[in-house]
Amino acid sequence: MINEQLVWAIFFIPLASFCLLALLVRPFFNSYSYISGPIAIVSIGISFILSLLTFFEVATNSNHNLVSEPNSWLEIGDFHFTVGILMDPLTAVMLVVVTGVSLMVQIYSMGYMKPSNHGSENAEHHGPEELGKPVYARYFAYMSLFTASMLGLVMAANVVQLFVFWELVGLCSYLLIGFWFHRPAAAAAAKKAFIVTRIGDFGFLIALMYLFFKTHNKGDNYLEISVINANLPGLVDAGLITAGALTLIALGMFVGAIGKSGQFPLHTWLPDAMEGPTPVSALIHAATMVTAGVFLVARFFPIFEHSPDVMLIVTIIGGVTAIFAATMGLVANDIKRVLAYSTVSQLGYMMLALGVGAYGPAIFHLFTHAFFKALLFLGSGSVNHATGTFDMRYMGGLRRKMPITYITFLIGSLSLAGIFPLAGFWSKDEILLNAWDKGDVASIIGFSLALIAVFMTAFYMFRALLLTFEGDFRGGSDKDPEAQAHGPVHLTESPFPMVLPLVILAIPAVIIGFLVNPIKDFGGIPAHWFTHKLEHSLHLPPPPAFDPILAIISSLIALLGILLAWAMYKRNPYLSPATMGRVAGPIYTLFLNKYYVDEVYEKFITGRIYYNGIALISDWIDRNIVDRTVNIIGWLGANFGSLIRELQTGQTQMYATVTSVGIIIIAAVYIFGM
Amino acid sequence: MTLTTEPFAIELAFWILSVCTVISAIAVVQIQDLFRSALFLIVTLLGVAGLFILLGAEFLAGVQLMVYVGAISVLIIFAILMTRDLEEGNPSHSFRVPVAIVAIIFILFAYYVITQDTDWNGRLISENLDAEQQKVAATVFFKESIPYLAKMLLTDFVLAFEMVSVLLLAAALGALALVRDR
Amino acid sequence: MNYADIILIAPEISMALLASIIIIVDLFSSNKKLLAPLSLTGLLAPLCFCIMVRDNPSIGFNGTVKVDDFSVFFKYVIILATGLVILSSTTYAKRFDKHQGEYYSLILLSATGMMLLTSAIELITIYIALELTALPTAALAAFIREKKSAESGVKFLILSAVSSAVLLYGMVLIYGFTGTTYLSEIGTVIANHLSTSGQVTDNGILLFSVILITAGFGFKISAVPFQMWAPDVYEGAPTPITGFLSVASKAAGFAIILRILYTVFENETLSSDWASMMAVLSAISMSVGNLIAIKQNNIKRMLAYSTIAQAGYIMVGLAAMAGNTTLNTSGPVGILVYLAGYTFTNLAAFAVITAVSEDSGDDSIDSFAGLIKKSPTLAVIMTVSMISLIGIPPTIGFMAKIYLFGAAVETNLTWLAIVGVVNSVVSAYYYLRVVKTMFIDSPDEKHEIHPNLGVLSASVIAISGTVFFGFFPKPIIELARDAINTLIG
Amino acid sequence: MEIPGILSIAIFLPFISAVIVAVFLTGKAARGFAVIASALELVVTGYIFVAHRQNGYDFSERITSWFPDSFPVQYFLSVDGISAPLILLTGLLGIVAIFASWNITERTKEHFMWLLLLQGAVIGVFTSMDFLLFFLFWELELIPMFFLISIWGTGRKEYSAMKFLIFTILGSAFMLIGILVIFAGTGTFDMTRISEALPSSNLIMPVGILFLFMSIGFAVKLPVFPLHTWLPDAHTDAPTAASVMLAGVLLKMGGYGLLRVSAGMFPDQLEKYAWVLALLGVINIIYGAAITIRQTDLKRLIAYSSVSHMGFVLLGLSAMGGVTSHLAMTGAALQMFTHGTITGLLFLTIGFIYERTHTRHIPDLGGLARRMPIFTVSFVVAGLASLGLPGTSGFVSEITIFLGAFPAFKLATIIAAFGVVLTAAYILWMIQRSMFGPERERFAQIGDATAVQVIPIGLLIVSIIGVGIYPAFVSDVFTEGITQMLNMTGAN
Amino acid sequence: MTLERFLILGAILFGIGLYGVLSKKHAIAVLMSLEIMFNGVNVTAVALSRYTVPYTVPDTFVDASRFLLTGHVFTVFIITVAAAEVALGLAIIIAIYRTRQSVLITDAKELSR
Repeated sequence: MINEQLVWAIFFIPLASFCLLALLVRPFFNSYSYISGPIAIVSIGISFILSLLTFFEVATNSNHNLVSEPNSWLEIGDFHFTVGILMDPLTAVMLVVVTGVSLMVQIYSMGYMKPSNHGSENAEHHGPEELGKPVYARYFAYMSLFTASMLGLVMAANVVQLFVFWELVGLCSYLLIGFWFHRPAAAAAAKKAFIVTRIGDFGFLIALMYLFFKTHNKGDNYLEISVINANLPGLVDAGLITAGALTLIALGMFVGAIGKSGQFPLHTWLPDAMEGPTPVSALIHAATMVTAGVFLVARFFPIFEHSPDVMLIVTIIGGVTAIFAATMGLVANDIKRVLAYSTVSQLGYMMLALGVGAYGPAIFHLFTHAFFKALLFLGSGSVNHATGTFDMRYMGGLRRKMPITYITFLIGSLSLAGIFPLAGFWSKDEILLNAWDKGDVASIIGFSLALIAVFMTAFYMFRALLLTFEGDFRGGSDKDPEAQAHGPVHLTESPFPMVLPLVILAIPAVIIGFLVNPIKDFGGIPAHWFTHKLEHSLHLPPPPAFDPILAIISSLIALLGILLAWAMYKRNPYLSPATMGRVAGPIYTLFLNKYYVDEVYEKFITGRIYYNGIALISDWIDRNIVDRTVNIIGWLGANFGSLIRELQTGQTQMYATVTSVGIIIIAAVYIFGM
Repeated sequence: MTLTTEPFAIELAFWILSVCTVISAIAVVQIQDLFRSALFLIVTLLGVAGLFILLGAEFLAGVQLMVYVGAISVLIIFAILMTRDLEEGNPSHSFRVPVAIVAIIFILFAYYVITQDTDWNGRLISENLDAEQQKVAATVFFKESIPYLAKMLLTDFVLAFEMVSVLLLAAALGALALVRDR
Repeated sequence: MNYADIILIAPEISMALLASIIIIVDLFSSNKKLLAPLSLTGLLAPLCFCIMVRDNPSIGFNGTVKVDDFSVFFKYVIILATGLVILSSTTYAKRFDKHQGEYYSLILLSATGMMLLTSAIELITIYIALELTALPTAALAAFIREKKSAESGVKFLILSAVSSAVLLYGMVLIYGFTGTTYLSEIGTVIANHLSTSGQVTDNGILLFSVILITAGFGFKISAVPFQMWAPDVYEGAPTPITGFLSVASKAAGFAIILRILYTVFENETLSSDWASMMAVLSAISMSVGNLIAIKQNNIKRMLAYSTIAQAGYIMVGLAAMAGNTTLNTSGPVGILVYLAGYTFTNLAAFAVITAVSEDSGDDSIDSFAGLIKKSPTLAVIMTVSMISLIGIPPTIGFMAKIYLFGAAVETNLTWLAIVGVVNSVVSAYYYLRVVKTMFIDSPDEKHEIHPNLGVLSASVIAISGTVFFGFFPKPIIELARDAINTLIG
Repeated sequence: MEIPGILSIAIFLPFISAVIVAVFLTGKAARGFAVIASALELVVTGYIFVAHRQNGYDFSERITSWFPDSFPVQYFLSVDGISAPLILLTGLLGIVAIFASWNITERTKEHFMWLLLLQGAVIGVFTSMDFLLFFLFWELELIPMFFLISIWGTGRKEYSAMKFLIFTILGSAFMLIGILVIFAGTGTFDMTRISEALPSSNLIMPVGILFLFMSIGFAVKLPVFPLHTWLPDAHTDAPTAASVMLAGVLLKMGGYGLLRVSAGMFPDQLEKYAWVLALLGVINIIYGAAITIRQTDLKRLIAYSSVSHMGFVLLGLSAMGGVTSHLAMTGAALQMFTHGTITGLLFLTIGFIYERTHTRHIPDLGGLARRMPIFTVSFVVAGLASLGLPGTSGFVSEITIFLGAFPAFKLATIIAAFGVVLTAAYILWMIQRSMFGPERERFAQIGDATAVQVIPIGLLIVSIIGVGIYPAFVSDVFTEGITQMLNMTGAN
Repeated sequence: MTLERFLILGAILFGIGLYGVLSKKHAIAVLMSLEIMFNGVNVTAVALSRYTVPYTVPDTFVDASRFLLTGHVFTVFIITVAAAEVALGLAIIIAIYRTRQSVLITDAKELSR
């Protein structure tokens, strides 16, 4: 029932929405910009429905993969770059995640971004009054473009096509982070996001070049993803390319993934990206785009599988990132930043999972995470809507004012913390199980780091929850010294378009863990149906059986974290945060300053080494050596004549003398010279 | 008279004339009084006329006397007298020494080329003509030089001859135009 | 001397007669306005005679002149130059008041000498023609009789006399060595001599005289190191005369040099020596001329230095004559094309300079400031002329340079071609300075310049030639090729 | 239908229009006429491109009797896959430049005259198949550009104009020698025959030197480090239209020359010295990008970015002879086309912004996005295209160059690919500093693009995005041309 | 030896004249020196005419005999031209004298560099 055209439509409908909004509504019908939201929502809604249909088609199809005929995009000589659709379970899952979360976020945005939401201003926007409407159309145009690009990314059948959309989602991220371009911080964050991810893309690009270099003469079109996955490992086995080459390709791709998914050491852009509108953070920087890195590794999993070295690196990076980000989340005061660190940390989990070979669990976590993290972000937006600030130090006591927000946020937090039986519990547990089960040194290290991260996650999430919703209200944007750019305080529950997505998203945050991938056959759903489906064609070793002990241990650790948070942030804490800060001392400072990584990057590498180093020297060389040489040559040319000109004294006899001497010299040369 | 042997008297005359010519030429360029150096120029020109006679060119000697000594020198002296009120004498440049060196080098150069670097034997009448031919040549030089010269001027070089008159016209025109009234 | 001989030099005769007629008219008529038109119309006579004699080329006057395509080519150039100079003198000459007749007839007489020079194939005739070329120009240089002009005249006269003494000395020596003054016979003797002795070593006098003759003609074409006179004389002389000197007398000089080269030095050994000397002098000439020109503020002086450089370019063609075993023709063809083009280009420039200096009263480059506003026509003409002098298309200057440098490359003188093109770049700097001044600098006072008909038509004709032959150089090239072919025989 | 003489029309239409503008028209009439003429020219060039693309017409025109047989210069025009897109580019940027000059008030008609002359000359360069004719147009283009910079420029305009001119003439001087040497060796100026004739001809200089001579002229134009310093000055001080033409078209003459002559006629030499090309390419890319970030003048910044971007052309050419040379060289050619439109748009936008703000000093700008949404969009689109974002034409050329050049020079390509990161850095930094941030008081009154200014911006954006989405439109033609060339040289 | 000594004499005269031309400040002195140079050339010409054989020896010497006097012809023309030159030179000197009140050629240096 689902055919190629309809799959294409999943991609093209949001794109059409973008074109409509960007080329027609924004420039010509800006006064009717309120139609932008519905246009975007309807288009994405259609996509969502089609995606669901596709998902079920793929889920029920024994063939698993629907590969379309590639369409030629660019042919140069013998080289063909094609575009097509690669439809396998991974794609299908991603389609659902992307369209689903996107749909929710768009609905949410209808309320969140609405110019006439309350008074003449929306929550985050304090610009000149006439600017409300343009923002609306522009916003939904970008969002549509993003959705389209993301869909294009997950559907790509060709690695170049994938790279194209890979970059395009980066563009949308750039545009949306910098959505409030009049705020220097937003503009800077947008730029940072783009450049840092570009460093990752540089790795991806090299992988691409290397891949092409190694395979362009090997018959098949090795730019097709299906061909790569099916044949490339075989080439290594056949000795046609070296294992090192494969490793390099995988490594390059992983560098791309590091950049996109905010893994250490390229994670710095993601917290800063919170300068974008909150729905954007929910969609792009939590649920979808940042998972593209994970998706990429998953997409080329056969390659990674054949490169144990890279798998090791993936494991380590994943584990390190998981805990590294979590530590920073412990001390952040901005609620969105807490969530952002949490996102980085959870992405680390997914990488870890991939690193230990747990392909299915990684995607499973991606799947569950998308929903509850989007929920959390939207919740933080809702909070912001009321308080006008994101700084948790100026919040508090919102539980009664905003019950729905509170409950959904609580669900999300519990899910994220991995509390039984919410979605997060199941997916995280799978990862820990796999890491433990793999049992080599790296996996155990990763496992340990992840386990510690579980504790931290629970702690910071409940820290955030308690600071935001419990206790007394601490003034919101009225008190926040940095809140000039934020909205006014009006402590009521958010409007319907914002609450609805919260409620809807809370449902999957609870149920999809068990329902989608139950540990036992459950009401017609086979055990581990989800992961099995995903891993079907990969011939992975059978997954380890559910280990209740491990589950209990991890749950206990999570509860411990919650307990500690409660102890520190309840109304009359047993442990005052300030005391803890003093006790932790330098570590606290280190966490608060994000390990000084930003400083190293911005001040040292960018500033000292590049801007005031290489660039300065190059500029100096250009001005003072290259250009000056030219000028000196010019000056010499212009002034050398003056020397000869000295002979031109105006004395007739001088001239005759010169001539005579000239004659004598010539004569001497010719008569004595021969 | 033959073309091969030189009587001693002629030899002597050559030396006297050439020494006189050279010395007076040097005087022309060295004497501090312009008027006197003009007179020495006349001596030089006369010396050259004498040399012409030695070389069997009586007609040229005559021309030399009439054109140079008679006309040019007088013209020069007139010019000197016209501009005499300046009392500038006949000074030399400050860089006369290097110039002298240049001139001496030139002379030495010419000397080297003429005597050392060139084989004249293949070109000399005395070496290359038989007696009969030398007799013809002697006739041309010493007996019939003026008719021969006239013939040449009016046949072979008639164009140059005519052109010289145009040249003189041009010179006269130019000179007249330049000394015109203000 | 017979009728055929007279016909042979009918162009020269008519030119000389024209000069006489001008004097006579000048003597009996008080209307000086007639003189220029009369001279111009009169020029048609030599022109017609040129066309006439072109059809039956021959040697005349007992072997002293040879009229062939080669000399006719130069005669065209000289008549053209003379006409343009006269045309652009129409206003200028008014300052000579009663003596305009002398002015025009001296130009014509000098042109007579030049035309004769292109035909002369005998040393004495050459010498007389050369003097006939030089003496009137000396008088013309001094013609304004104010300080600069008189100084320029005396410098020209003395230096040209010295150079002709040197030339004469060389001629006399070569006459003595070969026993003849006829170029073709000199060539034969030298060839015989060299074929028997096999080398030049014991014929020092031959080399010496060649060098002296080179020096004499080098003066004429203002090649380094015989160029010193040019800037001073060019600056001081009346502007049209400067143009005349830089174009016509240079063309005549090159004509006779080519003639001598082809008739005398057909021998391989000597001509390759000659060529290498020319190559070196050429390189030095262009470099010196261009480098000094950069610093000049007087436009005539600047063009004087540029003339030295241009002589250097043309000498590339001389150097390129003998690189191969047989005398190469594309070098000389290039020279002819270049000279023709240079005539158009440079005279256009001088016509404009005449008009501008007439207006501003001095010759500084600054007086060209804002010319585009004062007189767009003149500015455009000057610009095209400068572009042609640099050698940028679509001008004849470009085509001619291509031809010359191409000849150099063909004869393995690539280094010289490189020196040449680099020099062209250097020259762009100062030529464009003029252009820049005209187009960008603002004038001190803003009034329009209306050049009179004579100057205007001179410049327009000259520039039309520059551009037309820039697009379609074929006629000139073919004419030049015919000329060189007859020269080779 | 193959229209005869269309190439001559393409060349002489601007010339004749220029003459008409110069002689008969003034002020707004001149402007209007120039617009019509350049629109016609766009139609003509568009026709040439499309007809070549669809039907493979080469529109050869040949007059052999122009020069004497001994010096066989011909009037020989033709179009192939390498030149057809560049001709289209010239037509496109020609009309853009006219629109860019819309508000010129000083010496209006002269301005349009020079622009039209320039356009005609450049088209002449791209269509000439006779070496001397090629050189003729090559030099001819200098004069209009010299005047455009030195009359309507800003800052040290005279210095810059002179510098531009002297550099270019110096380069082309060597090229001239090269042409003459080739002629001396092969006896022909016919570019289509030289590549066959060269190997068997008796050259008077080592072919390596000849190759160097030919390439220097193009290297100056491209420009290649260290011959690039004319470019920042010329760009900075040129008026908008001149900058557009300079960056958009004139630099491409260098690339075109490298492709057509250095690669097409001296394949062996190019392969031999490919490492030099790769090295210089990398230096251009990295060094240019590094300098860029220090610039505070918008135009100077873009000028250096051109240096950087033209490095990719070199890199693409350096892959000649390798198995992926088709790809790399097509990439290089594409890069020329795309850079033409992209940098054209950047300069155009900067020019328009300058017209309103009277400054190009980046620290003085900022917060313009609110006031000028259209300019911001065009600036951002151009900037993103410049940093090689997919969906824009910049990406296509860069990725093809990378993929093509990597097998030949791995390290160089990797370093060059890192240049993409640097490009992103300076472009985004520039956009951020000049357009974004809080609105400034002193820009409160300035307005956005006028309808007339939207036309050129729109044209260029359409071409940038259009080629980005459907690159085959241009690349097919380039591919055909390059394949033909490579087959002819026997390199593949 | 006889030819050579005339030639050397001519060269010496030429050299002395050259020295005079190059070193004398007075314009008229320069003209006089020029005449010495021309005289040097004349001596050379006549001597060469007297001592060397004309071209076409030995086949048709009788025909060629009239060319024995070519040097003389040369000299005649040189003398004539020199006269014209001097006349013009003096005219220019007079002109320059009128403008500058000086006949020193070294004073005429307004045109320089």
